[in-house]
Amino acid sequence: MQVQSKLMSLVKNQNFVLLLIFIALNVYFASATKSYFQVGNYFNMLTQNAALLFTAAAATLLMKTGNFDLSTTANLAFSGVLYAILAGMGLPLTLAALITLAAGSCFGVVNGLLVTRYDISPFIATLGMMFIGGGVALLICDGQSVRNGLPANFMGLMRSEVLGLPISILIAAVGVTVSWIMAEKTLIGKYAMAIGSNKNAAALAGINVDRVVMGLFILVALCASLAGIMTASRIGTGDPRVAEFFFMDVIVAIMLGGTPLTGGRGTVIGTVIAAMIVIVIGNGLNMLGILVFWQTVIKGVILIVAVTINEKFSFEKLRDQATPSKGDAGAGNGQTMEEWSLRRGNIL
Amino acid sequence: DKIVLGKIPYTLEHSYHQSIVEIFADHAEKYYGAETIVVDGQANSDTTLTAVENMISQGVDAIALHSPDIGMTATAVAKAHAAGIPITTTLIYPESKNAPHIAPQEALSSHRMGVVATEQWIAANPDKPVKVAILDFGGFEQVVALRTAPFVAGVKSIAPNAEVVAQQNGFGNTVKSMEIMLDILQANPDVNIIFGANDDMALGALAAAEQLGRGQMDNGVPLTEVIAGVDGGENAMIKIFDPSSSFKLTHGQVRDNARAEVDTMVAMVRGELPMDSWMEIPTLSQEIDYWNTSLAGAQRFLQENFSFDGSLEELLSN
Amino acid sequence: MKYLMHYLQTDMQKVILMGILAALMIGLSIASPNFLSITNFTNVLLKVAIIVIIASAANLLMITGNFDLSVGAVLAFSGILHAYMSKHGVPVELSILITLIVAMAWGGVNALTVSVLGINPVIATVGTLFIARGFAFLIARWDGGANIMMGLPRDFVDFGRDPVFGLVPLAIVVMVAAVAIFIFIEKRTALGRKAYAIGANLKSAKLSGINTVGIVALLYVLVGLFAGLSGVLQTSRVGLASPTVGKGLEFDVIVAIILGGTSMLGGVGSTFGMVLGALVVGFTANGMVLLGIPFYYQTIAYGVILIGTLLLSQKFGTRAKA
Amino acid sequence: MTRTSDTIIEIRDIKKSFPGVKALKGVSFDVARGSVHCIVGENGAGKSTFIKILTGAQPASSGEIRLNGEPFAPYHVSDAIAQGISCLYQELNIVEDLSVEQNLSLGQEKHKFLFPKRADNLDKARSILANFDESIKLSDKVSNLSVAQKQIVEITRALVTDCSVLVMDEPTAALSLGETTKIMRVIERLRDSGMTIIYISHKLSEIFEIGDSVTVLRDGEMVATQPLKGMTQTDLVRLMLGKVVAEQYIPSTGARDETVLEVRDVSTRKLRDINFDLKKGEILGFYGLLGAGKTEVAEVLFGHDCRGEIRKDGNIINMKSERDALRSGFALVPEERREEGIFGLLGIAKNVPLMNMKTVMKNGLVSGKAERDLADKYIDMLQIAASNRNHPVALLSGGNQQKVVIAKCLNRDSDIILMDEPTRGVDIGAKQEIHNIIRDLANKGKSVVVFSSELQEITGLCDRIVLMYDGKVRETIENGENIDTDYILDVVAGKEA
Ligand SMILES: Nc1ncnc2c1ncn2[C@@H]1O[C@H](COP(=O)(O)OP(=O)(O)OP(=O)(O)O)[C@@H](O)[C@H]1O
Ligand SMILES: Nc1ncnc2c1ncn2[C@@H]1O[C@H](COP(=O)(O)OP(=O)(O)OP(=O)(O)O)[C@@H](O)[C@H]1O
Ligand SMILES: [Mg+2]
Ligand SMILES: [Mg+2]
Repeated sequence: MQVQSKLMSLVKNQNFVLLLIFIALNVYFASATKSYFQVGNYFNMLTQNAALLFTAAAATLLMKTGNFDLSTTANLAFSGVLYAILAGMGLPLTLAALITLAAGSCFGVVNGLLVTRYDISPFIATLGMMFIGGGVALLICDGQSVRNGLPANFMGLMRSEVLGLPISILIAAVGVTVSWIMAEKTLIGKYAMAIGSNKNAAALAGINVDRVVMGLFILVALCASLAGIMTASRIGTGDPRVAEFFFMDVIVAIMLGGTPLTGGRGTVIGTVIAAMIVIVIGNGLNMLGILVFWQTVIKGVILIVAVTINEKFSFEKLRDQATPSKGDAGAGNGQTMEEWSLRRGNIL
Repeated sequence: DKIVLGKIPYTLEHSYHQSIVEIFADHAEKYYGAETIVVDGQANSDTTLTAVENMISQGVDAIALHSPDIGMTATAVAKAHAAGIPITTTLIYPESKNAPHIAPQEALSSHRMGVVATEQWIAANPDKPVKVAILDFGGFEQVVALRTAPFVAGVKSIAPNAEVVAQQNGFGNTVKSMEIMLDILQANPDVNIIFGANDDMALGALAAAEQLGRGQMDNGVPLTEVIAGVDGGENAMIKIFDPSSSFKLTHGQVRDNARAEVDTMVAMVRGELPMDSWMEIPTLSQEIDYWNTSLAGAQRFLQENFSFDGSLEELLSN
Repeated sequence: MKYLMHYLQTDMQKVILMGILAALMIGLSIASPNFLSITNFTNVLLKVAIIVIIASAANLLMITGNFDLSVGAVLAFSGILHAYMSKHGVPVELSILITLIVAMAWGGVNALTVSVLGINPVIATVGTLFIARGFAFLIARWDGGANIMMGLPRDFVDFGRDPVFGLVPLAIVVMVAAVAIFIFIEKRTALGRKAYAIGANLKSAKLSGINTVGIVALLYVLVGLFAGLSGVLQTSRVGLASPTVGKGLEFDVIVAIILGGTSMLGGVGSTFGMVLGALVVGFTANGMVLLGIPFYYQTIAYGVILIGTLLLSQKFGTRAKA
Repeated sequence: MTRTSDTIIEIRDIKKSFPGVKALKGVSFDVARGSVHCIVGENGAGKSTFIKILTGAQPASSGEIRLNGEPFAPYHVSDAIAQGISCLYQELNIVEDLSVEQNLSLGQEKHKFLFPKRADNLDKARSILANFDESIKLSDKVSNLSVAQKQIVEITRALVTDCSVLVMDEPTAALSLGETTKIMRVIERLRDSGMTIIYISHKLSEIFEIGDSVTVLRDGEMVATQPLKGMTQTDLVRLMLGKVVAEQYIPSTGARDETVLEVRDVSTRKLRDINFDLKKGEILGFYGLLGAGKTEVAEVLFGHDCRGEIRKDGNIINMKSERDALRSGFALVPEERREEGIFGLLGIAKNVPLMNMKTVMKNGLVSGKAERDLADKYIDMLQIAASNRNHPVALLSGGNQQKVVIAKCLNRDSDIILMDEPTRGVDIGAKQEIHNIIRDLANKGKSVVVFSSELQEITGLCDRIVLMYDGKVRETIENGENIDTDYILDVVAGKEA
């Protein structure tokens, strides 16, 4: 009985569908090309996308509050360049990394201030920061990647291994786990959800909404900044044009993972599986030697199909649809006066 | 056993790179019976390195890399070498200088274009001081070293008082370049030499000039300005050999590059060349301009490099 | 006077935009001798035209609380398709017609996924973006290159370059028409009223018998159509169709719309504000190139204007603050 | 009853203005410790605004509050909570995506490094909840509850918090008699244990049942603060409105012999074999306790899926959506005005015509003049209190929002008007107006179905009353002079006749 109900709840879980899609893709690629299903390839995928995994996991918490960050790409580029500049100036790498993280977290502070203190919508605030940060990244290196005077161990971070595992994978695992614990085991996850679901209710329940949102913006900025450091150390240079679509990948992973833009719902696990789906598709299609333009088309199709399956045909949804419920469309469309004032141009 | 070659083009979004991949695969197949795997670097160092890593894990026999970044190139070369896989670079090489490099002699041709463009302008308009506008990719140092700086040097070697009045990022894109060139020409109507760091940008500059009623030559005699580009695709060639258009110069090399890459790689795979010592394999980036290149020469260039199967002359006549 | 006060109170954002615009005009005419000229204004309008044409439809779409990130890709796709057909013997007029129909079909895809199936617009339209962009590259490749330019018939470019009545470029005429149409829709038609209602409260709108699915779908199709039209206009004007055009256009469109005071959640906004937003962005970019400022400062300026305008309207706008 | 008569809260000259609106124009009164202090006033009088200021949800423009003699100016809700002031706000403030249990502790969890500790007051919560409605489980997701159940969860949340002052802004507006009575008992118990309660309601009977003293607000001004002892309902209404209203059942004047709607054996997941008729010119009332299925009936008539047969004017109609229902001649005033009724960002003038755009169209175009005229007509007819017709509806007080929803629905000019809780949160003056309107409609030959959990409303308004219990129609009775309310209460409570 117990087992059966456990099983049922697993099947009803939205993430289950995602997991099935993930497995199906793996099976397909493994059968279609011999170089896919290999430990080395999986290590590659994880190392290459470690930053995406932990940033998306952390950004899931932020998205649960109904906020999101478009400036992660800019932050990543800026941090990578800054880290390389500092390292090139002869600073010890740890110090360079710490300073970079501190500088990178400023993105979060500014985003957070704009959103909480000045009521600017997260879209505008972080889009603005995307432009500004991207410009600054190019500015501080004059548009040229930074590689002069880098110490010999500059790439040490991404080269080292612990217990036979590349350190980047460990960082990703730790980062994802921390976000998962925050989301599922601590009050932050609950508060984030409450804020996204009904900001007024959360505020009136005594939650310091601004502090939670601010904190999460900083957390995401720290992740993006660390992502920048890791990328710089991976490619061996501070490149201001790196990882152009990082922010898009992060948001796509989160949304595909079942967290809506308006927040209130979502799981870190879902995000991670969705991110893995995106990663696997990219890798598998390359392994199949598919022309990059066809890859783009296929990615688009898979995105739409996956999200449709996820939103429309997951078992949970099917059950919900059987019950004529009147509560579902309500979320996010409430119209208190406070919300009105927020919306009137501030939420953009 | 069949040799498997990995080719990572800079980005397949440009015809130059599409052609190089095509000729590369052809040549590998025809001369060595080798198979080619292509993964696009998408003009991004992160993606390009990922492609290198994946090729290593796929166990290709050799890699040809056109990287967007000098620092990343060193990393990629080190990674390939660590896995015992030979790798070649082109255009952008690592400062570590530890692998064969296919080096199109772009700087020479860029310089020469600067010289020819300036000479032509001054000959036709001796009283108008030379003002240069440049569209580049936004500060890539390799582009500076191989294209914009030598071009300007070429200009200055003829007109020492020439001045670069505007330099903007054209994003390698015709439409963006057109918009930006409109603004540049608005601010500096006296610009008379324009250099686009690839043909797409030069074509954008030409479109902008045309919209302003410029972009014209009188049977090859500069009236409004002289435009130069890089690559030498057919779109550019048509304009270059149109006596009334002001886009008149370009340079490029596809076939020899691709072949040199393949030959070098196979030689390394066969152990005929050491894989980890610096070697520059120069290829000529042929300069083509309206005044010094024959139509037949241009036709041949297109056929060799861009698998062009039409007739330039025919295209020009209608 | 009373009306003016009322306007100042409710439409602070537009007032601020007009202020910025005026400041830009004055500053630039002083800083750059070549700023104040008809050609320059035409240039700016031509550049802004593509954004405004698409944004006029996308603005009403956003007023319903939805948005479309695929416009840049649909624009590129349409340009390529039109060039491909024209080059291969389809008469230009017919080619334009077919292109516009196909562009509406792209809008239809979004309408289906977002409006009918209820998929989140971010994912759904990014999906369309990928597909349309991918096919744009593929068509160019099938044509044998990375873009299409050679072999285009004369009237292909004439369409984009011949000024209307020998005076005004076609793109500007289309822009003015699009703005006029959507101001009209917004102010005088039931469609406009209902779009606002859908954005203000979807559930109430449904219960009030408004065809929410149909209206949102229609707007998606219109956005597709306008993106296609822009693609045709742009390719014709440049005389070359490239699949790389319009990258990031979706952000330009959204920024113009949002600068103009439209809420991303829907319910408020105006076409007029969007036009102001687009002009501010257009003139800023123009001014910076005129002054020869490197492009990364332009990126920074873009961000500063965006955030700054909202901060200002936040500060001076009398808003019901909670 | 031990009551200390000292003052716990002193309010001095509180003012609050919003752009264009002076919501409070200087309110001063004292609240005695351990008493139930009621606040009454018309819609928009400023009651909720006052509460928000008291609890830190909004800052006052000026004025002073003293709590236990100390100056008290909460900056944030948590400040007020820390001082022992717990509040239940007027609009539902509950997080749909969390479970009942999570909602109950929201914001008040005890924790160690943000890891929540096991709540010790869970049993208390469970028993309070069970007292109201046993069907609500702590693990239920709130979005699956009905409006009334959500309200109960919120009340429970307020009750489990340890506090010395409990503020309740219209807690019973969504509730029916049974729950209301239970809440009255709980409030009495709390007061007896020494808690101070500030209570707002439009249901004056409640005020008299539990209140010790009352403050009357009118148009942002304090009219009076006085003990309730010795006051009559009429006195209070006069203070509130400056006039007297009395309500009693007046049968509609029409003939009521033509049947316009026949509902036969309609079932859904919740409803079982619903049967009733509706006559032309009739006001039919549906009465039942929380969750009896009234709203469900309204939804079925407004296009929801169901089995069974619905005949209008003798013809079977098959409705698949709200639009079908509207086309078939139904119109609905929904239960949840904020989420289902109004378009908060839009002005009154834009809200009113949305169900029937034809009324403002000329030659296929929207006419600004027609729109203004229409809005003015309804503002006048329903006495909507707003500074102008472009006033965004979200900024109106609750009762006025309700009037806008009704105006929108009336403008549809349907034959059959469904009204789910038409006067929830509406002050008694306005309620009277709405009832008059409904009666007018019936007299003009429209048929109105009123779904209400307020017995007074049903008996004061309807010609016939359908009594529901647990998804079934128990009985249909004629209204009249000597209708037996005790009997009705027995029926809807499920007692076997
Ligand atoms: N955020 C706000 N912005 C502008 N006006 C407001 C705001 N909040 C309230 N008002 C206005 O203040 C006045 C008082 O509103 P309040 O909600 O306090 O009334 P109320 O007495 O609680 O009425 P009801 O019985 O209908 O709930 C109303 O005119 C309302 O329109
Ligand atoms: N959104 C919902 N999801 C699941 N069940 C619901 C929902 N809304 C109502 N119910 C259930 O359906 C039943 C009938 O609800 P309905 O809303 O029709 O009752 P009602 O008589 O209108 O009472 P009230 O409005 O006072 O709750 C109730 O048992 C309720 O618990
Ligand atoms: Mg109130
Ligand atoms: Mg109900």
